[in-house]
Amino acid sequence: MAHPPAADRSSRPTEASPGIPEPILLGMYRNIYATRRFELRCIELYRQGMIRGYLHPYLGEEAVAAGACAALRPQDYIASTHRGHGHCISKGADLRLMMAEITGKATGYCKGRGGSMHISSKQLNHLGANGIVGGGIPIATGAGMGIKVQQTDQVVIAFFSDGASNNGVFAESLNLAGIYQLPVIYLLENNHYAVSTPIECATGCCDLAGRGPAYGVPGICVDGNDAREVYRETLQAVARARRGEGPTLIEASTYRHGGHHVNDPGLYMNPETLAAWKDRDPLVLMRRALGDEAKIRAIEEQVEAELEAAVTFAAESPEPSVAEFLAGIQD
Amino acid sequence: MAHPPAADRSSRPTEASPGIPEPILLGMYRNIYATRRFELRCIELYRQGMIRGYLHPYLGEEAVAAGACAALRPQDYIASTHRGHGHCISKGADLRLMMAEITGKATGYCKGRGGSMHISSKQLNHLGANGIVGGGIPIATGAGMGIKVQQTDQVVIAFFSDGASNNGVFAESLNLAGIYQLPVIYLLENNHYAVSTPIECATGCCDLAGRGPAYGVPGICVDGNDAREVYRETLQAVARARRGEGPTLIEASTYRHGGHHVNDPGLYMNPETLAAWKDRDPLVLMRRALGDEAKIRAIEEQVEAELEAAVTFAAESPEPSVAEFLAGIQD
Amino acid sequence: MTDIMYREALRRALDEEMQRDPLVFIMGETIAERGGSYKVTEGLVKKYGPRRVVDTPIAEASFTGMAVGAALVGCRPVVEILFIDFAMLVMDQIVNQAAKYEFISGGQGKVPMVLRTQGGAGNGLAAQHSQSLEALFYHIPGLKVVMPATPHDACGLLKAAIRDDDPVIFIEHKLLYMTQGPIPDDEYVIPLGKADIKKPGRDATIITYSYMTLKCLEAAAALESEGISVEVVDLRTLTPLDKETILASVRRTGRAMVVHEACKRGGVGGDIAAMLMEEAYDDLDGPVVRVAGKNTPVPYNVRIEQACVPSVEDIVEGVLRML
Amino acid sequence: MTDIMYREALRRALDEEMQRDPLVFIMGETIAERGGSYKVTEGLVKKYGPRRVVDTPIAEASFTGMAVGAALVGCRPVVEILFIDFAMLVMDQIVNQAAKYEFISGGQGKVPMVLRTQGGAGNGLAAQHSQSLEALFYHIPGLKVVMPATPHDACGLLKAAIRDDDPVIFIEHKLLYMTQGPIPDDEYVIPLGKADIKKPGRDATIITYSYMTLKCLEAAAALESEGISVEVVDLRTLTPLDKETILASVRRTGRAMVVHEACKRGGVGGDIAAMLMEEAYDDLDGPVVRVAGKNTPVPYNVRIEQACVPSVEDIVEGVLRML
Ligand SMILES: Cc1ncc(C[n+]2csc(CCOP(=O)(O)OP(=O)(O)O)c2C)c(N)n1
Ligand SMILES: Cc1ncc(C[n+]2csc(CCOP(=O)(O)OP(=O)(O)O)c2C)c(N)n1
Ligand SMILES: [Mg+2]
Ligand SMILES: [Mg+2]
Repeated sequence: MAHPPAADRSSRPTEASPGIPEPILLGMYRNIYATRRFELRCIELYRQGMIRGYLHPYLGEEAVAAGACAALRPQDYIASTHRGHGHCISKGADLRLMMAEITGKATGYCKGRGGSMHISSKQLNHLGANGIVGGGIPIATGAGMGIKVQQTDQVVIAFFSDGASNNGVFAESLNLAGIYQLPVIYLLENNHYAVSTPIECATGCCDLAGRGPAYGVPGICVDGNDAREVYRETLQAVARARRGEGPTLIEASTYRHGGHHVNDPGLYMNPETLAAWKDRDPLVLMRRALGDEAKIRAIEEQVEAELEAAVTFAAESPEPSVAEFLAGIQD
Repeated sequence: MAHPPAADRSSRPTEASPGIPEPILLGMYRNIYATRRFELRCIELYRQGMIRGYLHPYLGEEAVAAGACAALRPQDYIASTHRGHGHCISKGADLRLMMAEITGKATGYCKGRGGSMHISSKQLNHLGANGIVGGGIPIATGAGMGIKVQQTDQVVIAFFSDGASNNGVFAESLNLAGIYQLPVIYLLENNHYAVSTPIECATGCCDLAGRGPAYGVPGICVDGNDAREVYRETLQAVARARRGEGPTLIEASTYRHGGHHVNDPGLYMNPETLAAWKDRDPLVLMRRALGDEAKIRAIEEQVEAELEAAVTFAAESPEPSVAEFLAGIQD
Repeated sequence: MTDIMYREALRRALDEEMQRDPLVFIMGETIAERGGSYKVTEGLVKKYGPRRVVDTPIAEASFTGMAVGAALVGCRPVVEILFIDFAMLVMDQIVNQAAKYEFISGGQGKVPMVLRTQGGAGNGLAAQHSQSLEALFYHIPGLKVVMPATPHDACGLLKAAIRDDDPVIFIEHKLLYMTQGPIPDDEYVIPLGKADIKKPGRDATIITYSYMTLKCLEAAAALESEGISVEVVDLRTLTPLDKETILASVRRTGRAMVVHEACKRGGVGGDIAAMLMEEAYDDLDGPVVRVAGKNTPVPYNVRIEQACVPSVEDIVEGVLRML
Repeated sequence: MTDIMYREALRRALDEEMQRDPLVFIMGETIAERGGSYKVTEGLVKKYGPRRVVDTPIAEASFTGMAVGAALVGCRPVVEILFIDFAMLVMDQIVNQAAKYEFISGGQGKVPMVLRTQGGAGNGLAAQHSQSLEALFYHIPGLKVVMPATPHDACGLLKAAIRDDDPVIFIEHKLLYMTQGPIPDDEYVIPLGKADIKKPGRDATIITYSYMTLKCLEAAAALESEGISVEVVDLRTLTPLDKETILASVRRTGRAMVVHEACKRGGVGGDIAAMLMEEAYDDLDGPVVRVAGKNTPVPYNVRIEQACVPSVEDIVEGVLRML
């Protein structure tokens, strides 16, 4: 299957960033870089046995979360997926608490009970990753409803990927958000695969953004490897949502830089297509756009330090107490 | 809410029937008339206590089932709904066995265990009415898959209404049928209401046929009160399906002539809109199209006789035996 | 005290809680203008407006999931699933999301939602509108399950369910909506997890809940006139289960029977019987008896429908078998 | 006899049945080229083509419903739901459609489908990928539930399940796929509804199934070395339940324990314990003991994960408590 990268289809200028303030650009770069490094480190830790269960790296897709979350305020909500580290980082997570969670420690966001697939943070208004594909979509929709009932101007982003868009809850939720004009942005990270199934084999119509209008919700496509483009479009959708003008479906086209999870070599992926996407690596694109080497280096050094601190914190943290755990169970 | 009848929107000639052989026209009229009379009789029997549970009359919608089933061969399948008498009759049901089932008698199609909401007939390849809104849609899709596995040229019609089209299984099933190019016709009977909820309140986009293309399935609209139009479009969809060219979504616009079920006066329906739809009564349209009074009368007399025989048969039939029923239960 | 109908008691609970707490809102199919199929929510949309009394399309999975999300951001949604049979469409949202969120999040988040639904046979509605499926929720850690039998309990428990911070499955019975009973004029709340001895007795304990409570009381009255004194314990809440009240009663009477309408196989009765054996074996004068629904889907025809669920005679017979 | 892995045994069953009967086909997520997440279906698409080995999108409810429809028109579909947790998405199709069709239709139609799925804790997959939910299916009339513990049983029972005319929920365990065991070289089928005494014994009966069978056998071996002789009855099929074998064993030993990984509350163990009390009260020398999973979602961290499910020590201790 050929999944040409977005650049080949996009007519937008991608190398300039008119109108985006530098702190935002730098913040997005920070999150892209932090996610990239975090994921690579997690893969190492997985190989060392410090991380168990499923680990689904967000490598290659970092710009989507970074761009989208840059359009949010801290009090806005997100709902995430099994491939959720990028969302969590871009929503402002403390890497120490994240790493502790992913390594199952008592000091983690969820006391080591959730792990990678269930990380959430009340403090960050991060409603949680989800082990059920599509599971976060109705929850995000409901968060939108809760906002409407409480009459605040918060918004919600539901992150999910192409595979989830073939599940019934996606259609139902779009439809519901359309009826109630909920402040929800449906951010479809089209990475062109659900495990090994290419999107062309999972639907007869690959225009996933087009499903929005079918349910009364505007649908747009963006280059998911360009954080600036994701940011701009999300910002508009967020503005509409805050004004009470309802939901938006944003399809961000992107690509995994590897297999579905840490143990999947992804041999079914066409190497040339993958190479073409890697040529448009979101990290490199963003670095190029920033230009300022010194600022870039400062960010990277800061991230490296944070990351090492996180790994150390996780390694030194205690496991959850079995006795305490058992004591908490009601018979 | 205003739901103008189809005639006001349709540009097709509706008073002539070029190309439809007379036996088919007469057959459609027979089924429309039989359904109309059957439903009215059921309402009487319900008031007399002979029918229990839920009874959802198909009054006003008769042309959809009559037109669609006229495009089928006996070995083709249908899956029906809680409002399913018309589908059952138009698929060729024996009114005696139907009436016996609906009155809960041992001689009914389902031995009195199913009733109106669950009537089915193996002999007619009628897969069943369904008490779960949308429940029949995946089942019909699977029947299409079974046909493909068995490599016959049968087709399936899934009947359902606008309410069901907002349920996730509709989107999922369309998508699945599109991928596998299954011989399934999705016949969306848009009667503009789900119980008392007008379709405008149940979705932000009332172009229900448009949901087909969003999942790679062609979608078309027809005047659901004109059996000839339903027949023609279904025939084309059936032909495509038999040729292996996959599914079609047909939205047939129609209207209930009363409330949701026998005990619902339907006061929420706009009387003028209802009157306009009644002006385009499918029975009257078809009668007019036929013209031949003698043939019409012959059909009607035949139906009346059948119906009376059915009521007598049902009344005289025994109830299921409690002992036999209990004996059949495994502990 | 005023006599009101079960459905009015539910409405009163919703009304009082919506009045008290602006974060309470309700969602479901045709619950607004139409007031719901069983008329529980009648009038509420007029009082609280369409922002808090929300009609939904037929998208059970997602609107139930919405309740989870709304609860997570601070609301107290009450969602209506018209028949418990349709709750099979929302199991993912209940079992995998609502029930697990607090645990998964390490206690960061709570899901204070109520899923109101309705089950049981008796109206000729056939196999997909007559099930008793509480056992499916009873088995899932993280859920509370409430099944009131009287208007009094319905009102007091629904208020407690709405105020509870955990997801509560609140199961009504279709034959109860029109039943009448006295309830206090002043506001009251009945704590979850407390069984109620609906009739004290000496010779045997019947443990039951929901509509079957009424049949058990009838059976107990019939037995009383024969000199047999049966205690009827109405669980009201299945989880948390009021073991204390059950065990105390059984220790007193020495004989126990569990009665429910749900199919016997895998029903809640087996769990309670096993618990009694584990915790009160020496106090039991004989095996715990289960009187429950037959292991069959419910048919449409009324005669065979009735044969599926325990009758007063079945209960009387069960008690006699025990003694 | 050849030693093969559980997952190979399953593959052999699928292969033989697809070979034998062109109406058998399989559906699921990434089961074709990828061979499924647990590699059960590897190689089958090459042999039988994409018409009979069908990759699906992530639309569990509808592709399971499709199996119902395909079964109704004469096929014998085998559908794979990767984790039993995800089966919560298909409950409507299983509970309301598949389980009820034959009954509702008055016996006109049968639904000869198999839903293959997989449960259990033990791989650090956390709360939404580690559940044991068989009790939810056990309670529903019209379903058969099969949970094999060995490669031998897996192959023979899957073949029987495919040939069975009723919907069968076939539940594998994630820790079993790589276990080895001998199976006959010649074709064989194991009838549904027959328990297997995996180890005979005198002093007590352990009733168990699926992965817990292995732990019970370990416990029995440990007890044997202390002179305590325990009989291990592997149910293999939960419905139909082989009461005969269970009762015969318990009547012999006088002591019974039920062991399962699923949460204790509302688990299958309660039903079996209650049944034993009802049917073998006088043969029991003490209460039936349940050793089962804790009433909690399964956490991610491996230490507390292990604390949720019965260990060999828990089983040994349970037996000692009984004697
Ligand atoms: C309901 C459900 N079905 C199946 C799975 C198994 N599964 C985990 S991830 C995945 C692929 C998801 O694809 P997509 O939605 O595109 O997300 P991506 O992995 O591309 O981020 C599948 C099938 C699941 N977790 N939940
Ligand atoms: C899953 C489910 N939800 C709700 C219901 C209750 N119910 C029965 S009929 C109906 C309305 C269905 O509307 P529509 O699909 O438009 O069919 P129509 O009645 O118009 O033929 C509803 C909500 C049900 N039977 N099943
Ligand atoms: Mg994807
Ligand atoms: Mg309708």
